[in-house]
Amino acid sequence: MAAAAPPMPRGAPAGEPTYGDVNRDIIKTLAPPGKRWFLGMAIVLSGLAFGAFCWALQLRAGIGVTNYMPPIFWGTYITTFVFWVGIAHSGTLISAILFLFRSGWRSAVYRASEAMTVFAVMTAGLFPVLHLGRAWFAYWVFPYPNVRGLWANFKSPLVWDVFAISTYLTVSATFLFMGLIPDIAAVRDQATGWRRRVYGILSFGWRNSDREWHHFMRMYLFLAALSTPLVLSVHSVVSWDFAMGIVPGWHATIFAPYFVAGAIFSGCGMVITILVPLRKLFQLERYLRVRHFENLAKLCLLTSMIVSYAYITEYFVAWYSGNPIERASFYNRAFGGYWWASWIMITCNAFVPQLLWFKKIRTSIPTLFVISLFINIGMWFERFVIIVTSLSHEFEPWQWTSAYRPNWIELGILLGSFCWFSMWFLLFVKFFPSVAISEVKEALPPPGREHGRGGH
Amino acid sequence: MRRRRFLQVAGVAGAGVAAGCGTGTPDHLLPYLVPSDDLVPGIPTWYASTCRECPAGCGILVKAREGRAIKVEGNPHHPVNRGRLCARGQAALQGLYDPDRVTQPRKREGNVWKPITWDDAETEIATALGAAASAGADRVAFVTGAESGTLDRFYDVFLGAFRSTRRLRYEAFAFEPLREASRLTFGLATVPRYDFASARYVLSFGADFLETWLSPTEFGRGFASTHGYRDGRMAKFVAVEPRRGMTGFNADEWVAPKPGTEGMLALGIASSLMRQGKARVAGVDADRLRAILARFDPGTVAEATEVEEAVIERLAREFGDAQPSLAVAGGVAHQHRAATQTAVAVNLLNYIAGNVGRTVRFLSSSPWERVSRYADMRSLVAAMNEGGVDVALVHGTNPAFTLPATAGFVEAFAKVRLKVAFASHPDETAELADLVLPDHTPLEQWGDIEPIAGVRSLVQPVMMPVHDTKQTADVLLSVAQKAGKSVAPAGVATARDLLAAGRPERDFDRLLQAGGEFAEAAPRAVRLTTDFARLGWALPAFDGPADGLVLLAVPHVGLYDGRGANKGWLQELPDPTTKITWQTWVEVHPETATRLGVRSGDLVTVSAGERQVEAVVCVFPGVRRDVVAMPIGQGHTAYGRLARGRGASPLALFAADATDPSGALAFCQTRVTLTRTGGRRPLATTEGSPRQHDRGIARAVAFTAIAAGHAPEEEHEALTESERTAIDSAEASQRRRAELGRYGEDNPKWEMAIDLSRCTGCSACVAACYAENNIPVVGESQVVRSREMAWIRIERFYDGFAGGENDLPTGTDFEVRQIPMLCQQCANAPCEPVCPVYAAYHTPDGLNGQIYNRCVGTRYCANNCPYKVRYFNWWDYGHPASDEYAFPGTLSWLLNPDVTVRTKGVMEKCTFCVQRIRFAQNDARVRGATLRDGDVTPACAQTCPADAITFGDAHDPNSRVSRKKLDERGYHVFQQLNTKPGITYLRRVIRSGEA
Amino acid sequence: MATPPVASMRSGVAGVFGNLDAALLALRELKAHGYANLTVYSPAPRHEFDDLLAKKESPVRLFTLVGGLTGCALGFAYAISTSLDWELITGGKPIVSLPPFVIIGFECTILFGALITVAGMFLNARLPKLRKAAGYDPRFSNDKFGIVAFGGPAQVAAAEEIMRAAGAEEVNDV
Amino acid sequence: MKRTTALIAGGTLLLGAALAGVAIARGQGDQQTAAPAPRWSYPLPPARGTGYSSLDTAQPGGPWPVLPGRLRGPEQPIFYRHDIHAGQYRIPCLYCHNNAANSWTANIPTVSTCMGCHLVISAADTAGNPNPEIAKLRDFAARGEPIRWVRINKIAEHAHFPHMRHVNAGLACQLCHGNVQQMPRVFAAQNVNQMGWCTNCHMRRGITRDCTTCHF
Repeated sequence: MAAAAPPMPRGAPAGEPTYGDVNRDIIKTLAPPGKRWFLGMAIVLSGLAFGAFCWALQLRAGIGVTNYMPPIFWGTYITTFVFWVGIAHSGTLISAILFLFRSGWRSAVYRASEAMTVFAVMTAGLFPVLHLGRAWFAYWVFPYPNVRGLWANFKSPLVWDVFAISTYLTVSATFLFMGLIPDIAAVRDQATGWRRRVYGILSFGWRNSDREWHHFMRMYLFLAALSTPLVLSVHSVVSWDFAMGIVPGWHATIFAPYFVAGAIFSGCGMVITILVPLRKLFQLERYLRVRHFENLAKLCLLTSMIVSYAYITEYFVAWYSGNPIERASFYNRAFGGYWWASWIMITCNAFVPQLLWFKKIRTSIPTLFVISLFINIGMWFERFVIIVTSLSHEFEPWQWTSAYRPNWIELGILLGSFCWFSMWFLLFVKFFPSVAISEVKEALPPPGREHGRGGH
Repeated sequence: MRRRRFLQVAGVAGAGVAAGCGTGTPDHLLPYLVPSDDLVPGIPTWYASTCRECPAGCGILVKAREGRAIKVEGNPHHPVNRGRLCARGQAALQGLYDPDRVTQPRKREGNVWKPITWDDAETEIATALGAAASAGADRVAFVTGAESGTLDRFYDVFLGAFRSTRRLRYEAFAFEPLREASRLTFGLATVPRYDFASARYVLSFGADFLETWLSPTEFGRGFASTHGYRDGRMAKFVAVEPRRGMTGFNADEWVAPKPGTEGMLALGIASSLMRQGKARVAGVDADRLRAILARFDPGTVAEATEVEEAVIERLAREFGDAQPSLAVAGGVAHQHRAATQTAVAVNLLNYIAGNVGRTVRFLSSSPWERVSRYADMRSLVAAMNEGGVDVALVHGTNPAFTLPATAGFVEAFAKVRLKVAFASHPDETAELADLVLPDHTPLEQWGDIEPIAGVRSLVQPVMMPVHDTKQTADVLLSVAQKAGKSVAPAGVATARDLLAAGRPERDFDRLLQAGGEFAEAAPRAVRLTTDFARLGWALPAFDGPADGLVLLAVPHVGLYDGRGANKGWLQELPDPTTKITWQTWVEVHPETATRLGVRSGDLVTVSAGERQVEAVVCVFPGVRRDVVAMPIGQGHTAYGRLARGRGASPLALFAADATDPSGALAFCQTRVTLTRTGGRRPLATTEGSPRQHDRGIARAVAFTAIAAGHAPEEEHEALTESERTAIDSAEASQRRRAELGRYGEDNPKWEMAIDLSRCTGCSACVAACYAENNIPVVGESQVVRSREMAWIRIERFYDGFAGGENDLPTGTDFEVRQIPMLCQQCANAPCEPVCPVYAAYHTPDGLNGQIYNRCVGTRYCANNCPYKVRYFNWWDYGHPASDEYAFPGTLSWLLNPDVTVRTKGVMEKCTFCVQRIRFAQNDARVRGATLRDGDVTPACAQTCPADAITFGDAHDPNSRVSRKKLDERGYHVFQQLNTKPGITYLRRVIRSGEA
Repeated sequence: MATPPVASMRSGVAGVFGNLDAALLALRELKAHGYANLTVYSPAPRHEFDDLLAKKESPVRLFTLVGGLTGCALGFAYAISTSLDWELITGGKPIVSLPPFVIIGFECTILFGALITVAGMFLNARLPKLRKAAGYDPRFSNDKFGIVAFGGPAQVAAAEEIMRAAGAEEVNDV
Repeated sequence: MKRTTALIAGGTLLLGAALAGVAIARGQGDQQTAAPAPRWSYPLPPARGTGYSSLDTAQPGGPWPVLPGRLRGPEQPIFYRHDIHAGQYRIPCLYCHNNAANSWTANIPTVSTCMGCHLVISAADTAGNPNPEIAKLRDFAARGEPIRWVRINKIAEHAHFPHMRHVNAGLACQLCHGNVQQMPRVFAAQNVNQMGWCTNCHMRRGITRDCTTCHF
């Protein structure tokens, strides 16, 4: 570990850090955790235990322990599934798409975002299993050779989902880990004892040699290039879980881009939500600068506008289609039994982000943090609205209801999912550099040129 | 046919274990001791018997597998029901396997029940009877339900042996006004045979003839055959009643007179009929009638009844023109203090229209003649109060529940020295008894009844008794022997011996096989008498404040007089009118509800003076503004886990001395006030929106239009040329794909046609489906969450009135559209492709297969089903260890071993009774035969009293279903979704306005 | 960093540079002097080194291509063959419905493409490296650049000269 | 450069193969309904090994087949030897399990069926005492008590198996139940709940594999 470094002054960051500063400051975040970390971990683990308890009850008695009521066969779990998949997306956007676009500002925030992606997909992946009536047979959706001679139905959007989510998890985890290799090597070189050995293994013996960098950069570029269509496809596939249904309110061609924009929107919101405390606790103000937050805020504003446009389009198309069932569904969405959910969604996703037009707000970290929380809530409700209100008001009027509300079991599992996610994140920030060391260095003027031109 | 000692083949009966994996515990196989001729494991045996769930006496066939009865169906040769059965009949099995049955004889000692041996019990009764007989005459009372036939006569003989004639055949719904009216008009205190099938016009003055009135299955069949549209013909049905119940829902027109004035309206119609010159009476009768009816000119009647003059005139005209027509009255709900007058008025109306002898026929006798009157019960109560009864035997009836509390039965009964209940179930009366001698349920009994004069319908046990029970007649025979009395010919030791007495065994066996002797007696001619002239024609009085709401106590379609309350299928059967399950509600007109400030789901206290009960408000457009209605049947204090403490009984509001001229208890006697308690209880209703929002689900067509040859108009605007071309070419390009859902022509394609003009909404199909397909009963709390599992449901929409999309009708001019909704077995099923594991797929014979054991429970199929006919196992209903086990105790014995019991977390739905299809196919293949049309009938179609459901192979152009599909009234629900459903609905035809 | 044991025959020298320009100068000089067996260590990827070393295009991209194509083919083949193995019609759709299979094909393309790309990088970059690299200094992952030159004794000596001249902070034997 | 070419060629080849596979597969899909599936006789399960008697020397009336070293299957209330009844004496399966030919379930013979023969046959020893197992049977019959046989083959309750169709199609009972005629004590020769085993046979014989044939 690095020797004790002079503490960073709080408040406004000093000028551009040097290579050495980067190493020192970032590796410092891996220092043995303090009380606060353990307290956080304790909270997170107890929340997770509660979620696990709820799931155990559900496994034992059946999905009946939830408050699901036909025709609302999907509710909190699928809402939360889509929410977490959506969260995952901005991570890949920032790490892969902005990489391809050579947006230099991404380097400071991408590691945390990419980690968020992986953990969000890990969280999301739990929900399709959680919501199954017979979760213990979840493996049947994988087309594996079996004694029955049965395979999976590749025409089912849920099988597409299986492929999309598992590919996404594999590729984004790979992408995260590949990006980590040089940094792990840097940590290894600062570490001693067993840590050095462990990081040595994890770094695969990375030496920063020209050959390694040469192939690494190619690989990284292609991974980014593959991740970009992947990230677009994953949320499209998730949207097709709904759009392939005939449920009015689901069956819309706009769904893929609408969901992707929403996903990035929610993801950016979540990145802000995570980075603000991270920056504060690890004193990374020199690396996570206001500029970065402002860019994220701009991205939020952009995607918020896309999402709002999608809302308007949905209603417009419902009206313009002349399809009375579609119209009724959307009328019900805004003014029916779930009007409150719809208006929470619209307020949080369309109205509140409009504040980001003001530079003052964009550059105020506390305000951004609050707005990001609104975005998170709004995007959860967006999925709730799409799933629950559409199902509550389908073709058959005899089967309409608006009595469904999540109950404590569902909310317990929702809470558990946040804790599960946080647990992984807390572990990550203590074991791996949550800001990309080599990439930040790459963006900085190299030693000897500090007073020359800037990086990019 | 003697049931040999059987032993269960283990495992076959173990259908209780759900779709899952093998069990770890070793199973044992117990073979029979002796091979049985009529018992092949795996092959069902059918026993003919008679349904005893109500006094109608329908013939049944009971399917037994490995010695256990698993399904009840109508006996196709039986003259009452012709193979059909109502929901109550279907649920007879749940009485048999009721887990709360009395399992062994027991004796009250203080406040606890002690088991007692049969021998001791019989000795005790014999001693008490002997003592009573020596103490004097008529000191023994024997109360049974409606009985007829051999055992009925035996009971009288038995009672006679102990010097008593206190024999009551007590029924809560005894239709006394009908009997009294027949006596007053025709001199015969009987109930005539009503022939709905030949009536061309039906006027019902509050007779719920499709629900509980006399013989609903028989009438439902007859009504559907005449009111169902066929080849340009159909009868018209007008319901004249202050509350439009399920029967009224089938009416082409609802006329809602002020409560109590139905009789007056009938007289007004009769009067108009006379004046219009359409009367078919002549001579003295005509003059006399004219004199009586003169007072009832349309103007006067209109004022009293609040029915417009023009309507009265029109009804009279239509009623007179349609020949023959039929008017009926005497429904229990409308049995007010002048009920006899209503029945007399209707008799006169029938007489004037010339229906007597045609649609109203008097046979030599009717089982109803022998049913005791309310007055008899009251005198028994008085006698018991005075200590004039030493021994009371109660069998097959529950007066402690069905009599109003004010009748004082409970208190009087307590004064009887020895009270013996021959009861299968621990009902309220049995709870009061000293000795409870568990009786066989009707499915374990011997007996014969005479539902129609000349028809001897046999009752025979269909399986070994479930518990240590004994048939009442057997007990009585043995008691008589112990008391040293001779009550039966020598050699007769059992009820069976009584029945078979004097017949060669082979002859009797043949009779049992057929279910009885069905030689209906010829009708006899009747003449009008003058007895009715004494009636004062005063309108009935109602107790309570003048501004109160008249309370109608309505017999429940499922629970009848309360006897169905411990049967899960009947509790969970949505009431056909309100669609409420499990609860006691009070129906309030929408405008009255607004006035009172109550909403559906509000708890209210319904009070009639001091007496009050609590109920949930159900805002319902089928009652007049000045009327509220409550169902009879709940409010048990005993009777079993499902019945006890559930809801309330409107009978608790009644004064026992409010009677009509026939002496019958007035079920419609009081005005009540509703007061909000402030609490709410979500209605356990299966109704979502009561309006169909122009979605063309339950469609109808006007009779005038279709009879004039106009095809039913399409629901959408005509297509333009270019739209047509686009659709055609799209369809052409899709044809090959579309065929995929149909497979080849060499496979059958199972389809169904449902004629909505026949469907009455009686919900017998729902109960039949529960019985056939092992559908779990989920309970009130789950129904509140819409988690009921009924694979077939009857949707009920209000339509045909001016008002907003979400409004309830407030006038009387609305149509009720009812439609059975079940899996449509779509050829392009939206549910199938979304299943990740192929649990939902299309079978080669056109079914929408659902493989329970493959289902992982994603529930996407249910989301994607536009008809919403997929049901999810939210809990482990099929596992005995589960808290939600739906088949506790002996109830699991009624599980159909041919149908998998579903485990938690899997989706299920209507399969068109695929087990029946596969059984028929296998059977045909083994016999080397081919399936013929009609060889396979799903449970719903089999039981439908209205014969509204036709099932068969649509690839066979000559099958009934293929021909029905081509009917001009045919349509598919949500046709625009291109799901290509396998169910074709035939529009209901409504004959409103001038006919 | 401990100095390496003195050897009579040293196979190479490692220059440690605290300044990018110095390292670049040294590298340029070494290249100009015909040194081929050079290894450059850099804490962050610097394209300036690549320009000087004039490397061939990395073959990793071929791995991506082959992986992607394989994945695509496997995805389609899997979906089609399993559908045909037990023909079950759902929703009146053809047994082999290509549009939905495109998604399977696509996801497999990405999955195989990505994994084989990573494998390609590992192969080409000779990772994982289990042994210590000659001349590597932990500072190379911090803020120092390193150039290691191998050769005969004369070459090595000359290289050391060049490095020192260019401004190497240290030159260590390997 | 050579490597590059090879890689590209390989990739193209794979893709081409996949596309060709698609084409062939689609063609097959169309023909599948027309072409009759070949009849294929399934091999009978093994008849040698643990738990089987050898019947080579056992003749009716002769000495009983020699018991194998180790018996398989659960112990039954009566040591009823199928290898003697069905093997040595060649009593047809359907003689006792007659319902297999006309019902979905095959029956276990009633006690009276057993007694039909064993009223007379007692396999008495030299002292004239009946064989102890037969004595047990006679005791059961005398007491009027059914014999609690331990079930060997049990198909899961979500599958419905029509015995009569299979028997009437002429399939040997041994196909599923194993060579019972060589089993002194019956054991499950096949896991009858292995769905692939059912469907393979159906597929090879060209019988429907529709799910609702068995699952409903």
